[in-house]
Amino acid sequence: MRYGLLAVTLLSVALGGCSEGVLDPKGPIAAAERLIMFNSLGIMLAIVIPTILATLAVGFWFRASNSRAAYLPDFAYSGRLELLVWSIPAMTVLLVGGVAWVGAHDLDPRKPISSSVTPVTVQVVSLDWKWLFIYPEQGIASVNNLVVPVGTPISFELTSSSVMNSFHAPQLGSQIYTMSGMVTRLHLQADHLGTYPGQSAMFSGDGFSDMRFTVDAVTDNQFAQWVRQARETGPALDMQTYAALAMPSKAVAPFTYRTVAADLFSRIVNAGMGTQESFLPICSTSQRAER
Amino acid sequence: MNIATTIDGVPLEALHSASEAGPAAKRIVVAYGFWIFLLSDIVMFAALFASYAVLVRSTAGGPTGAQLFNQTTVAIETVCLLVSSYTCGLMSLAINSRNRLGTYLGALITFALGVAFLTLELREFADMIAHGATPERSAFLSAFFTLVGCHGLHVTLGLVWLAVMMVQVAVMGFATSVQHRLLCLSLFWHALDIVWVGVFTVVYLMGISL
Amino acid sequence: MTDVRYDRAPGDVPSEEVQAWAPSEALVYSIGLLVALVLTATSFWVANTSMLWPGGVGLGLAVLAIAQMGVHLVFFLHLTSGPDSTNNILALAFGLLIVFVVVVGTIWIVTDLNDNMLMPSSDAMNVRMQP
Amino acid sequence: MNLLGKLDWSAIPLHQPIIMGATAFMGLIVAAVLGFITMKGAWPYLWREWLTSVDHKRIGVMYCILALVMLLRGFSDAIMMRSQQAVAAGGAQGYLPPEHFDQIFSAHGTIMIFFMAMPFVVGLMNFAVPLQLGIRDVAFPTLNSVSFWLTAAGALLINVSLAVGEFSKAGWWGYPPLSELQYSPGVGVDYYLWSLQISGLGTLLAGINFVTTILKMRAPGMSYMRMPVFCWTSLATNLLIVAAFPVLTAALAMLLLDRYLGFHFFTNEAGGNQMLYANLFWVWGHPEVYILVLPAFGVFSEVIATFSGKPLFGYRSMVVATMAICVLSFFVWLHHFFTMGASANVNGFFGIMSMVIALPTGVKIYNWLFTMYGGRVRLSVPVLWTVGFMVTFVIGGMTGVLHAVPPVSFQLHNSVFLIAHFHNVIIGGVVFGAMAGYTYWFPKAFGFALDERWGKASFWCWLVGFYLAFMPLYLLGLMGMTRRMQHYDNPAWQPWLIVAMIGAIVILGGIICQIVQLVVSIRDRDRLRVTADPWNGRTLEWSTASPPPAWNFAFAPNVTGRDAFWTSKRQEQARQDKPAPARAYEPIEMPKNSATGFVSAFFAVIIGFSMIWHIWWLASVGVFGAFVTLLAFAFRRHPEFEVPAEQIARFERAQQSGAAA
Ligand code: HEA
Ligand code: HEA
Ligand code: CUA
Ligand SMILES: [Cu+2]
Repeated sequence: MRYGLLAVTLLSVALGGCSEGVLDPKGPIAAAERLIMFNSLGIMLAIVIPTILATLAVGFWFRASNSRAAYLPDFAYSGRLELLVWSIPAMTVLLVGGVAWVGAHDLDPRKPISSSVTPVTVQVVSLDWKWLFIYPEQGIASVNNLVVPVGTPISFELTSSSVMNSFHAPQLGSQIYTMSGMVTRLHLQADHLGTYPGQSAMFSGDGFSDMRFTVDAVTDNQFAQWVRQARETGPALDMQTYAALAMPSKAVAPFTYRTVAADLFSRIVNAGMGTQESFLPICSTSQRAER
Repeated sequence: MNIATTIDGVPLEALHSASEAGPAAKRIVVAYGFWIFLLSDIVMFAALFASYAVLVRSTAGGPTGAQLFNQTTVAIETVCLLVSSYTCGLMSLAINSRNRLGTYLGALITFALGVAFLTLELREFADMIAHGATPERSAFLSAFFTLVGCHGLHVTLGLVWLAVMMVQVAVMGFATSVQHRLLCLSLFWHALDIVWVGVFTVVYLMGISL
Repeated sequence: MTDVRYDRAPGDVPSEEVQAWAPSEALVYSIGLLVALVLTATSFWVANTSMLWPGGVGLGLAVLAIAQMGVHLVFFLHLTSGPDSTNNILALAFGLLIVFVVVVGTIWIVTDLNDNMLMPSSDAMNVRMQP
Repeated sequence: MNLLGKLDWSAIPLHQPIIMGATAFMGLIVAAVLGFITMKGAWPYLWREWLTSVDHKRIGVMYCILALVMLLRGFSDAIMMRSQQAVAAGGAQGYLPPEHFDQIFSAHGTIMIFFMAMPFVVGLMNFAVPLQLGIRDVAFPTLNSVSFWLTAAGALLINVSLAVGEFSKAGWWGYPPLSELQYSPGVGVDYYLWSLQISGLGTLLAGINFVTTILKMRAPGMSYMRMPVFCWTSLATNLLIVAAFPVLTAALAMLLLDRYLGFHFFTNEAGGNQMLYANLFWVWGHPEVYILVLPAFGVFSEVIATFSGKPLFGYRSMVVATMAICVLSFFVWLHHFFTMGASANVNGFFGIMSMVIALPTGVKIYNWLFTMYGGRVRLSVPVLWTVGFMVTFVIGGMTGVLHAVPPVSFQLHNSVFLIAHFHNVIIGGVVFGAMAGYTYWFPKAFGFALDERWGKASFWCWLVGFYLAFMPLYLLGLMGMTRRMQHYDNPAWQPWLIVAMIGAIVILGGIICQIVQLVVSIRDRDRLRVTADPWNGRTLEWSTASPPPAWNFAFAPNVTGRDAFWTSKRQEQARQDKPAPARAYEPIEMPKNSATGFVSAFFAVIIGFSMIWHIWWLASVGVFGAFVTLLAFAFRRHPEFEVPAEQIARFERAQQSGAAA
């Protein structure tokens, strides 16, 4: 346990200066996940640390050169120990397993966050290699910059224009894959004002490392203002501009679209399903072919 | 029931338990090894079946199984394969009694039935492709051609193997190694039949009735 | 190598002496063929008749197929539950377990995923998932 | 019609200095080795005694050599990744452009798993299992040689991709649609697919061979409950190979069909389903990690019992645990894609099943612990690897269980925390196990031991290097760093990545120590010469000469108890009489050498290479050649030869007088 404390101290020192990542949650989902992680870790450390210490101690004490150690050449079976050896890990597994089961249900990405505030819907499209965020209720869209009102549940619908990606803003919580022709669901919420990094967590090709976005958690007023501003500036997102956007490009600086074609998201999804009505000759092929 | 108390007239207690008797005879080792191979092959088919089951509805607006499959062909194919399994069994009996003529005869009929099966299957494929139902048309058709085609490929390999074995019988007679291989071949042939039961049930019959 | 009798190769025809009481091998094969043909015919009938409750047809076909596979194993592959075949049966059981896990697991997982990937608002996804 | 398919001069990356440098370096080494062999006139010897050998011991040694060479290749990839990430912070791009970096991590993962870890454990099994079972060879010796050469063929192909064309840039999983023709039009993914298909076939055949050997070929008296634990874990591993590899074969074949014939299994169009590939890949992928680690568990079991001078504690529960892991490993695969969007019930089920594996694994740890308890533990090199493993693996296993909690995986999936987890279990488990087995059985294979001091130095470098290289990754993962990053923004990560690079360099020190150890030991082999039983062993391999004769045992050993050799040593002591009365030696039938394996692998390389480059005619030549090779094998008249009794008697006499002297 002393070592456990030491480890925890070291860990906190190491992370003290750092203000990002999984250990610094800014929303209820990420906070719950961190708690679950610490709890599971604690449960397991309670058995793992003694195991490590015992291994070292037994190995050291019974070294051949130690004449004080007992020699029990026939000690090869003990029913009592066997039982102990099977049941202690079993208890641990039972405990952590329970956490896993309850956690999987409580934090199911599909499950809406219960709140009195009406949620904001954001449709996410992963493109080669940038993120498109469509705000259907506001009728605007934004690239590589997700702006959300603080304290409001965000309901995500996610898809991909080409290959698989994973939408992940560690300080808000769960990631989820984006896949062409399919819609995944995710519910997150930011509780603190601030700007948080986001990324793709599923390798998607040459521009992957630049496939970052920022999450701006702002007040309701600021959000409304941002929406107003967006409505006034930037290009319109229709089929043509979307086709241009879908062409592969790296490290795109954030910008916004003033309007969005009403059914754009579902048409992107349908295009990915390869049905006849597919509307876009999106050919990222030629751009990807390098030789 | 007898078998549980004596083996070849020797009471069980007098024998070593199999697990302590030392290395098994070559025939057993060979056949057992092949048995393990067959099981692994069946696991591969399991993956193909699972993929088919998952993709069966992904027709992408293209033709469905119910529109494509012809039950009469499938029924004839099934009978061909079943009877060939039977003649293959009779062939192994002929081999056990060192009966060359019987062996050749059994092999010939088995071969002919196998060819008949393949011809029918290829005609079915050609027909579908002619109607635009190619494997490139939809995920469903990809899975269909792969699953059924993989079985057909196995049948083809079985036929080649059978032909080679007949040459071996002609050249080397019923040498032990030849016998072992023939035993494996008949195992292979029967296993193909078992896979086919899965194919006609899952692909064709469930395809038209569900 | 020691000669071991207490063990049998899969698919092997048991030696003549032990099986003196048993039906001749050709007869075994013939019975197998007959039963298999009957089962096949039943399967085709089940798939085509309108006399059966449609909901049960799939299940019926599956049971018939499993029965037929069993017939093949017993009559053509000469699998028995005798002590001389323990290893063969164990290997088969392991294989079947894996087949079961792969097929059922895959169908379970991918269907569940498919169901979760539909468009929340429109029915567009149905185009893809259900013909 | 182009006779050479897609192949032309542009396939050779002349404009990329790093690749060309690496290629030239490898070419030089190969040329030097080949030149050395030619100079020594060793080709006939090599061909007779090694390349066409069907002796399981020789094949085992060749597997290990292949593994060690591939370790070097995999390691150079690792060093490149570590140094790239150490510098590419903020706006910096480092020295590896993305298209190069992407090939490196894909190649590193593929090579390490398939061509380093797999050959290593298969090699150890090849060497030790027949000896431990007290038999002359595996069930199908020629097939064994085919297996090895097919693995080598796959390894060759994947290394050819360095010089001709490119390697896959889709990671070691090759997830579609990224790996589909549309998004990876080059030949890289084809290299990946064909080298895995070819070596996978070899692995599958090896699995069949070993299952049959272990179940049907044990020495008289060796009942299941008397088998050494290494044989048990090998049985479990090979059952997993036989059951899991066909699924990988099927999945890769579907991807091949997509790429070559325009099928739509996993494409974005026409109803393809990319989730199906992920599913099938991990149906194989999770059992694969136990395929790797179970033989290592077996090695540790042998080592810890031998060097503690005690029987293994809890043999029965060890066996039960092994088989439990074997079966359970097929019920957990979804834990690799908790974040794909399955329902909570599905995620919860697979999460719990994953944790259940911690139970039998834990039992193993405690049994090793109690084996040391009350023992006289000689702290020599194999034991150091074992204790190092026990400490390290428990940490890696714990972070694995952490990943198995779905909400935790939602955050840590694909982070470098995951990278740390699996290097923690693979290096701490598989590589340490391979090293322990290598040191443990080396004297048996070559008749002289490895130098202890260099071995200890190597161990400490590896241990310290490992912690330095991968503990920072745990932290970085928590700080939100995801995997496969060619460069990154956050400057706070850089110090830790530099530490990680230093760790990799310390590991390099360990590798160098190991190479020095090998050289020093060969130089001092007369000093290090050992008898048949240098460690006071417990299992049958220590009852025959070091190195063992081609026929392993002059007489089939008669096994009367667990720890067969130990039991018989004790009985002899008790009897206190002269060596057992001399028995008349009998001639022994042995399989003849065969070029089948080498030649069929040659054709496999031709098939693979020409398929990759779409040279259809050459592929048909390859298929035809392989078929003819098989025919030639089938029509062999006298596949066996007899070792005369006098030769055996002479060997045994020389052995005894050598031991007496
Ligand atoms: C040899 C290889 C090996 C081994 C042995 C393991 C062992 C385990 N692994 Fe690991 N794993 C990998 C190799 C391995 N893994 C690889 C290569 C990947 C990633 C591939 C990729 O994405 O590229 C991976 C990824 C991976 C994931 C996916 C993470 C993600 O993608 O998000 C998960 C999730 O559950 C996981 C879990 C486990 C578990 C529960 C074990 C368990 O078996 C561990 C059991 C052991 C112990 C727990 C320690 C000893 C036990 C005790 C002392 C008893 C008491 C303790 C407890 C009860 C907690 N592994
Ligand atoms: C068996 C598996 C294995 C092993 C041993 C290793 C070993 C190492 N790995 Fe590897 N790694 C993987 C499997 C493995 N890795 C996989 C599957 C991936 C994922 C790929 C993907 O993303 O698709 C990965 C990814 C991966 C990454 C990418 C991380 C990212 O995506 O951001 C990095 C980064 O540095 C890394 C580093 C290392 C290092 C420093 C080692 C070092 O520990 C290297 C150690 C050196 C050796 C193992 C060789 C030493 C020994 C000898 C040469 C023997 C000497 C000779 C005699 C005895 C005669 N690994
Ligand atoms: Cu996933 Cu439709
Ligand atoms: Cu896993």
